[in-house]
Amino acid sequence: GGDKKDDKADAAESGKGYSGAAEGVINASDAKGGELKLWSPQDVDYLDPQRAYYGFVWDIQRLYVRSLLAYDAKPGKDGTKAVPDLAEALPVVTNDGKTYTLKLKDGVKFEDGTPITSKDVKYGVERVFAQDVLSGGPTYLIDLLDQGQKYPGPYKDTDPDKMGLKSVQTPDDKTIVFNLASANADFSYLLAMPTSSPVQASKDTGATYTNKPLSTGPYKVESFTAGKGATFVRNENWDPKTDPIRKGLPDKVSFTVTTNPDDMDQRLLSGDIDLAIDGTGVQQAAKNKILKDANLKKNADNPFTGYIRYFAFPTTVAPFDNIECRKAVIYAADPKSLQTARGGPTSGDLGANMLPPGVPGSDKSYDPFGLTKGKPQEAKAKEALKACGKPDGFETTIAVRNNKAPEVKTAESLQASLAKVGIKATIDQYDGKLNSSVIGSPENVKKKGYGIIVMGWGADYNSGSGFLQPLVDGSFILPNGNNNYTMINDPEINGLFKTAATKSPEEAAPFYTQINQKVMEKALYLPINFDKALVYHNPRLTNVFFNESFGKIDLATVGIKQ
Amino acid sequence: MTAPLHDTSAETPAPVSVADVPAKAIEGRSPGRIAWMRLRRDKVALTGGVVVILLILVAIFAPLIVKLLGHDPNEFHEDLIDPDLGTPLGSLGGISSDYLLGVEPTNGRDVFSRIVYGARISLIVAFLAAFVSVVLGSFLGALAGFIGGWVDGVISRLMDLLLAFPQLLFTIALVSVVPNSVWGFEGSGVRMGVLILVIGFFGWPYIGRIVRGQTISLREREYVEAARSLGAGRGYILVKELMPNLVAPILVYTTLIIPTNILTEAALSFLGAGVKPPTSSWGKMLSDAVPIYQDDPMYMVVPGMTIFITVLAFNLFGDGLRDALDPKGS
Amino acid sequence: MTENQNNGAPAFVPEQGSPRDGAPFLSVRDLKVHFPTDDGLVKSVDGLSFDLERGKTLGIVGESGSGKSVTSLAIMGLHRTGNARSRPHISGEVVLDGEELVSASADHVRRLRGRKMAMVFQDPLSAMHPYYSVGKQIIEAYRTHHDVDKKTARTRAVEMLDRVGIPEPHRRVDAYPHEFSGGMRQRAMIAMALVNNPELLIADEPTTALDVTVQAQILDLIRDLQKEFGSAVIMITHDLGVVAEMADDLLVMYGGRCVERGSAEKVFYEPRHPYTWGLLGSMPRIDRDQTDRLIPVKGSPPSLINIPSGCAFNPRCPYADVPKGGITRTQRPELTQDGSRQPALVRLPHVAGGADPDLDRRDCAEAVTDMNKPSEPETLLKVSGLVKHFPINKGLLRRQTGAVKAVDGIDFEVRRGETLGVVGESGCGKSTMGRLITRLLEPTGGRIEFEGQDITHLGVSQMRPLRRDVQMIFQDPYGSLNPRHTVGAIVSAPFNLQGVTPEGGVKAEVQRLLSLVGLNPEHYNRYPHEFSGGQRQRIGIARALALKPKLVVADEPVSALDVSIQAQVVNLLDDLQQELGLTYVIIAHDLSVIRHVSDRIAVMYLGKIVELADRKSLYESPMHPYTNALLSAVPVPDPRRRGVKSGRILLKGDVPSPISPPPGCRFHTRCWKATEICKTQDPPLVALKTGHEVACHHPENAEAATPPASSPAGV
Amino acid sequence: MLVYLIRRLFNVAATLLVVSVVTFGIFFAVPKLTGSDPALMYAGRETNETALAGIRVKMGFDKPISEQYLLFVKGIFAGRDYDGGTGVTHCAAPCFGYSFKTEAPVWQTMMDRIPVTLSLALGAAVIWVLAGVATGVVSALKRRTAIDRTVMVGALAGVSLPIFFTGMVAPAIFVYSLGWLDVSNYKPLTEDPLAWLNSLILPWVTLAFLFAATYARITRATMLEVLGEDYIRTARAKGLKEGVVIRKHALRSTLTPIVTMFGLDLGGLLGGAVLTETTFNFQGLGTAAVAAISQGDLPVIMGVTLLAALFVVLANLIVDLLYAVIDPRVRLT
Ligand SMILES: Nc1ncnc2c1ncn2[C@@H]1O[C@H](COP(=O)(O)OP(=O)(O)OP(=O)(O)O)[C@@H](O)[C@H]1O
Ligand SMILES: Nc1ncnc2c1ncn2[C@@H]1O[C@H](COP(=O)(O)OP(=O)(O)OP(=O)(O)O)[C@@H](O)[C@H]1O
Ligand SMILES: [Mg+2]
Ligand SMILES: [Mg+2]
Repeated sequence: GGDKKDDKADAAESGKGYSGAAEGVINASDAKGGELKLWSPQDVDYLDPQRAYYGFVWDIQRLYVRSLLAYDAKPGKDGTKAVPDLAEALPVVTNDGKTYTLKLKDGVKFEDGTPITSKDVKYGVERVFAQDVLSGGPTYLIDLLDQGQKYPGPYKDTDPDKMGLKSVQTPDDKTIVFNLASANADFSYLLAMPTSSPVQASKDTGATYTNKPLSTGPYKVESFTAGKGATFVRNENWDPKTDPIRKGLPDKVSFTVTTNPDDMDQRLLSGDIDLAIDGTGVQQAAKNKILKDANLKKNADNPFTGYIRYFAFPTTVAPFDNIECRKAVIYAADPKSLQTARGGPTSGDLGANMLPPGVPGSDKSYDPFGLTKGKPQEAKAKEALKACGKPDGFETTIAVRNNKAPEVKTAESLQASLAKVGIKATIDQYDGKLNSSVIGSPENVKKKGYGIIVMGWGADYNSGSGFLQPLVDGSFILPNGNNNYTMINDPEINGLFKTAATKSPEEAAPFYTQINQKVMEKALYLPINFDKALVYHNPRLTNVFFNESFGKIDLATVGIKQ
Repeated sequence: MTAPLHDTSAETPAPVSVADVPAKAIEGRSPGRIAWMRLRRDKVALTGGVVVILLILVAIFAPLIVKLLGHDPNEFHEDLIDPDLGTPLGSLGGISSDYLLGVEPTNGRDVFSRIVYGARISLIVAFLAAFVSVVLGSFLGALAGFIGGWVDGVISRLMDLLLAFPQLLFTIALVSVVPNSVWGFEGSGVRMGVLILVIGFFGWPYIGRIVRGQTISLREREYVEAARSLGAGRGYILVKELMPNLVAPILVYTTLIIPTNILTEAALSFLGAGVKPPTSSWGKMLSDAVPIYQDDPMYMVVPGMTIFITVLAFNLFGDGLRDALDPKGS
Repeated sequence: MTENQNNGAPAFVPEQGSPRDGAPFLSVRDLKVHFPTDDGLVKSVDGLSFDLERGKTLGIVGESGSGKSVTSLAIMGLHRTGNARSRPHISGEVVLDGEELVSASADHVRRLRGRKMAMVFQDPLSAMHPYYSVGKQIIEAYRTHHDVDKKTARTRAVEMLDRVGIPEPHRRVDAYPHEFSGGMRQRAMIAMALVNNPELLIADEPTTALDVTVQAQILDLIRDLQKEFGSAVIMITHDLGVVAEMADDLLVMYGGRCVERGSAEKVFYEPRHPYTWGLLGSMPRIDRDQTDRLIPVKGSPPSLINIPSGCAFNPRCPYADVPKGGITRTQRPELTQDGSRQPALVRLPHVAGGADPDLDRRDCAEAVTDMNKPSEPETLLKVSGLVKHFPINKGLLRRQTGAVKAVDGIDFEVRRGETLGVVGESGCGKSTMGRLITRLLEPTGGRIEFEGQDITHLGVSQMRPLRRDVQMIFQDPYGSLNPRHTVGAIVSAPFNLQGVTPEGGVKAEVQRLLSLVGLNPEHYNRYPHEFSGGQRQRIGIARALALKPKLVVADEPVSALDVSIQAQVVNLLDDLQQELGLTYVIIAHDLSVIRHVSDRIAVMYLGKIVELADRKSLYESPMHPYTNALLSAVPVPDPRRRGVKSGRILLKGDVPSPISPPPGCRFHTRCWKATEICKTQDPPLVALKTGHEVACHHPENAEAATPPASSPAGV
Repeated sequence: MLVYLIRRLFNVAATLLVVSVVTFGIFFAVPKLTGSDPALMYAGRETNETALAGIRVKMGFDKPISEQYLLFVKGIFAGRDYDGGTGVTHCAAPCFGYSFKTEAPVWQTMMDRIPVTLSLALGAAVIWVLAGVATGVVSALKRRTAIDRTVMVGALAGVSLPIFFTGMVAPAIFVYSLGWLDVSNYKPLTEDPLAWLNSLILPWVTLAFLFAATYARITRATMLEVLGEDYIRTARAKGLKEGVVIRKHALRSTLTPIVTMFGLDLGGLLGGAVLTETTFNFQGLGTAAVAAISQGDLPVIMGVTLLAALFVVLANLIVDLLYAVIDPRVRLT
């Protein structure tokens, strides 16, 4: 689910690719040295690899966390591919796609010099299961690997070696075998997540591990203070020869949490600091400065963040059980207005469907409702209303998080547009921190009569299932923390997901195109935006490019001009 | 008996002693009338008063005014906004003959109508919260001061306690705790109700203290004693003897608590605990202006100055009223 | 100056017959002090002239607002300090020891202030800074004019405190003003004024806030110090008794002008101005058993903004229409000097012929009535063993640790139709007693019977019917009327509260009452603030009489009023008693007033009655030493008796605290006759002769008394 | 005196007790009644039952509310242990628990933020007292002159301007238009005194402007009253220079109500200058509280509320003690 990565993303408004970092590498260089100064208005959630969920933390973790696989440090589509990192090669998939076997490289070590074994990887995976202690991170591994065992995590493990998770085997110190219950083409992506990184059992400090996680990458954590920042220095036990992805150019990387984003922007523009690593883009004041100044503009990028902004129409709430009423809302909306509400073109392209660019199977031009024309279609809306049996409109409630200003603004925009066709929408701002129990509870949605829900979504990993399944697969409906707000449970769509799971990413893509179309035809969503951010970087940075897997400048290679 | 020796009134211009002069005006000049006369001479306070009345009229006739001079406050006009920058097209925040105070950045709503409608929120919240504070404060303050003893003890402690609470924080917290719909009421109405109750509730100890102090000092006056010596009970003394004398301080305090409430409401809206969108509110406009004020200063200036002028007007009027009602004043 | 009537030369004829050579020490010529206010120009002082020699005392008398204080402040140059905007216009001359002060630089005058001329103010509590110790304030005064170190100055301060009779000056020098009693504060004020040996001392009502006994101490002190320092003294007061005792010369002010000036004796014995007669006539006198009416000055003092053209006194003057010397009402009479009298006695030309003996008392004749008191008096109110203790709560748990024994066991009775006067020093429990018998306070002990009914512990509702019969008149004419009620509402409140509808309706009855007390019934709808002090007091009286009460308790009914107004009110009370057969309990600290109004008098000391006797007996042969001391302390408005008065008894110290009154006889700590028995045994109140009870082990004038055969408990 | 102090301290404790019970009740009990779960707030984001159960046990949310309150109080005085499954975390006294959001000890958070609020409040206080009292005195002395009118109009304007507006206008003028100052975040004094000063000047002036206006008004009114007192006339009658009369006699009395007000204002501000901190983006107690409220970070809300209340009641107490020092007539009983 993208909700967590997206926590801060909304504060950003964004533009167009001005220079190449969104398309290619700029300032390619191998020069070493210097201090890379990263700032962020948002603190890291956890440095602990099993607990981190913020996108920018995953980016930072490229400095000190290695997992079996990792996204390649390449611009464009290549960056979305998982390639071997600690593993010698891509997994060997056998048993009808249900068994994944990997071998570790030689010479990979923890920062204390201990060689990394397959047990350490398994232990890392097991830590994910200890949600009672180590909450916060993604739990896909539990879903796939628990297989009814109810494994409680290593702290409550009865196995003397704490190696009680049955579905993962370590026949020797180099080999690790994952046994899935059913085929899953996305498993490689999960292996590329920091959750699958090794942790030395003897060095595990449980909940406090986040303060000093043991490094496996080019840098190690020198200091970390919650709310303030961290510094990373070179890890002498990292062998660049084992690492085809990371360059490890700066001598030192500092991460500073600021509370004043405008101050941060100013430092950024003046060259004091290198990068706002949260990746949500500059604030309005700096944005306008950049857009007005060609010199600044050339150091700025306006990449897709991988997010989509949308309204969802729960079909359990009347009259949204009627497709015509849903269509009426879609037609009545003013896409341009919605885009402006989010911050204008720099904040995203008008979105017409539910698969953002970059996700395999997406088609940006697919526009069944003519949304990219950017105009409200009142006549069609009225027609739809008539067809729905509510020619004079109806009343409904828009649910919106109170802590996301642009979402509130889009809700207001929609409200204003709907009013023109006679639909009276009330805006209900709920406590954004509680969304898993407010809009995440179908029962509550029904009770409150939320006919329209404003949300944003980004995938944790770059596949059509990673993106779409939680939103539209009926089997993903949960009593709490639900993301399938429309409550669609269509056997056909569910079936398509099942089939796609057994295919390779390339083969699966057309299935997702199809799912996307099915969903759009049902008029379940009103997409607002394919999200973009206006990101400025210090011109002294080298090897700058956006990794599409994170939607952020890839820290694995960034260096400083000497 | 003591009739004047000589009736000198014919020749003596305005002697101080009324007894010696046959009554020309039988009607006495009540303290209220005197205050009003004094107030009428205070041009500054009158100006404040006129502005206050204008504001109230604006709030009452908001729909009419907007119909005549503005646009629907919730209508978007993106065509007036620079899509990249989000700022209004045109200079000075898009001020034009059509949009008297410009338009909102991002969505182009008519600032003028939003200010006009915002006056409703500000004034309703401020007045009703003042009403709550004044009713609670006068009642409990008078009770504490008049009865004394343990009643006073309990009420005074309560006031101390409330004053020890970090009020703004508590108000924000309470406002955000209260759910959206209460007893069938929904939306902005509920939020306003909560704002009124909470602001009003935290405001009463201030007036409570004043009224209590006044009551204690009035209680010792000889005319209270006189009433008692005529057989008056507590109720009579409180209602007939004390209350009329408490009216002046209460009135003054009311006019002075209203601007405070306006500021509090604006501050709460500013901090995100005010009324809900799309209802317009001055404080909300200011907080919306924060990220963009370097590019669109007008959007900050308009609500800021509106709040300023409103609060100033109430303060001027309240100050003048206080001077006019001050028994020591000349 | 745009005063057309006054632009000529100073009307004052320079004195030719001044006994001394050269210029006088202080010479004030045509002094004018005008305050510009929003309502107009307030001419507080409007052409005042006088002289004063070293070693002499000038008394300035006049009603409230006549400009006495403003004059003294003008001499001191104190109008010129502070904010420029609120400064008055001052013109004329003030020549002090050859130096003209009005035109001198402000800083020069400041240097003289406190050194050459000093001032003592009326209220010593508010006149001293509450945050600085008494010593500090004296030291500051000294060091301002003397370049000495703090130690020397402190020694000087202690010396001065000693000189003015503060006990233990070494210790008390560090005390704060609020820790001093009123008398001590005034002494400290005097010490502060005299610390630089000023040649001119101005005392503005230095004793008005004090008890008679303390007043006597202070007056003595000023006199002694004047002798010692040889300073010139200006004594400002409205109390003719005080001037008679102190002043060599006298200046009578009215409406910002001098209306009469001369030696004290001349002014007292040969007053020329009707206002001076009025003042003298309004005064109840301690030395005379005055059964006839007081002769009040009609009306109230003038507004200083619109001073009537002509003589300012004109509207109140009984002679205004008597043509004399061709002067019309609108002409302002000038001061003239009567060459035959030394020093100058100035008078009004149109009464140059002297007081008309017929006019003098022309409105009294009808008022001189026989006091037809019932011969066989029946008891209306009986009080026995009445006690009121106010608890003092202290400590962590606020437990009662003591009590103010405000009233501590008193017995008396009030007979129908009589007036019982209650006197005593401040704090002796008079008011508490009054509020007890009207049941505004709950007695701690004892018994109160009204018309034979025990009312000691009746509740509010049980008392209500009785409230008709017992009424109260209050001291403060400002505080006792609710400013938000009309006069009509105030006077009709008794009817509403008691649910009584008088014949002819409430309004008619209220109007009848208003005219009864001498107010215009048309003023029914006016508010209290539109009335003068005397008129307000009448409203209070009307309210008290509304229900035709049997007993009226009046707590200091006239002490807040000017003498002339006081006389009006006293007369009114007299008349009403006559007319309505009222019974009064009148509480006052002024023995002269009490003598004038009472049939019997109770003297209180520290919560006890020490003497209770009929008027004649008490004033002529007081038995209790305290009564004696009180009576002797009252200044008599008769300059001739100043020298003769030998028997003055000066009481030492202050009244002890009612929280822990002295054991035995409470007066023994201040009594010159006290013996051992007084310290241990509390003397009971016994009738030593008929109608004369006293609580003393060593009563005076006892030889004249025929001790009752038995019953030492008395009646 | 001692008795007085004991009683007052008892009052302070009682007030804090009630404040804590009410706050605890509102923020812990009420959500429970309305069905939202503190564990959910703690977890904050998408979460699962295992994680929630873990949180409940660790934070003690499974216990009855009264017991939770007692644990909370115990934590403040004696410290508290949290059993997090992997071992016991001890939170030393004074323990206000751990932030739901940052998981940092609340006490630590507050201690981190106190210097910010302290710098802001104290600096502004110095300015506003000096400026407010001085202008008030001048205004009173120059009563009804042009100076007086100007000052009073300015003061009234100051009282009527919302600080979140001046807080925006001031940087707009001084930073962006005139360029006299840099906009900057709070810098600790210990790190760089100059940067500290630079970062604080605008907030100080903005905050001080608001209060100075009030103080000028009150000072003027009190001063005028005091100047009419008899003892001022006495001081002049002694021949004191006007300056001495004003300084030693008039000002001294004028300051008494000012001291009271000052104590209470400062006490209130020390609990967090919410609006100023928000406007200037200072991470003080005020912003901590606001953020905590919007994030449902209950332990931080509790902590800051109690701390703020403590400041207020202590300020009250100190003011009363000070009063007795200033005014010898006041007896503490
Ligand atoms: N600062 C002032 N501004 C305006 N009027 C003033 C001022 N000071 C005094 N007056 C007026 O001057 C008149 C004389 O006042 P003053 O104090 O001299 O009277 P007084 O004879 O001392 O009376 P009292 O016996 O009551 O002390 C009064 O009417 C008073 O109202
Ligand atoms: N309500 C009260 N509580 C405590 N003490 C009181 C109260 N009322 C009066 N006292 C005290 O009782 C004593 C007698 O007071 P009371 O007012 O009767 O004196 P008084 O003779 O009328 O004096 P004065 O002449 O000053 O009016 C005084 O010491 C006073 O302080
Ligand atoms: Mg006077
Ligand atoms: Mg009394």
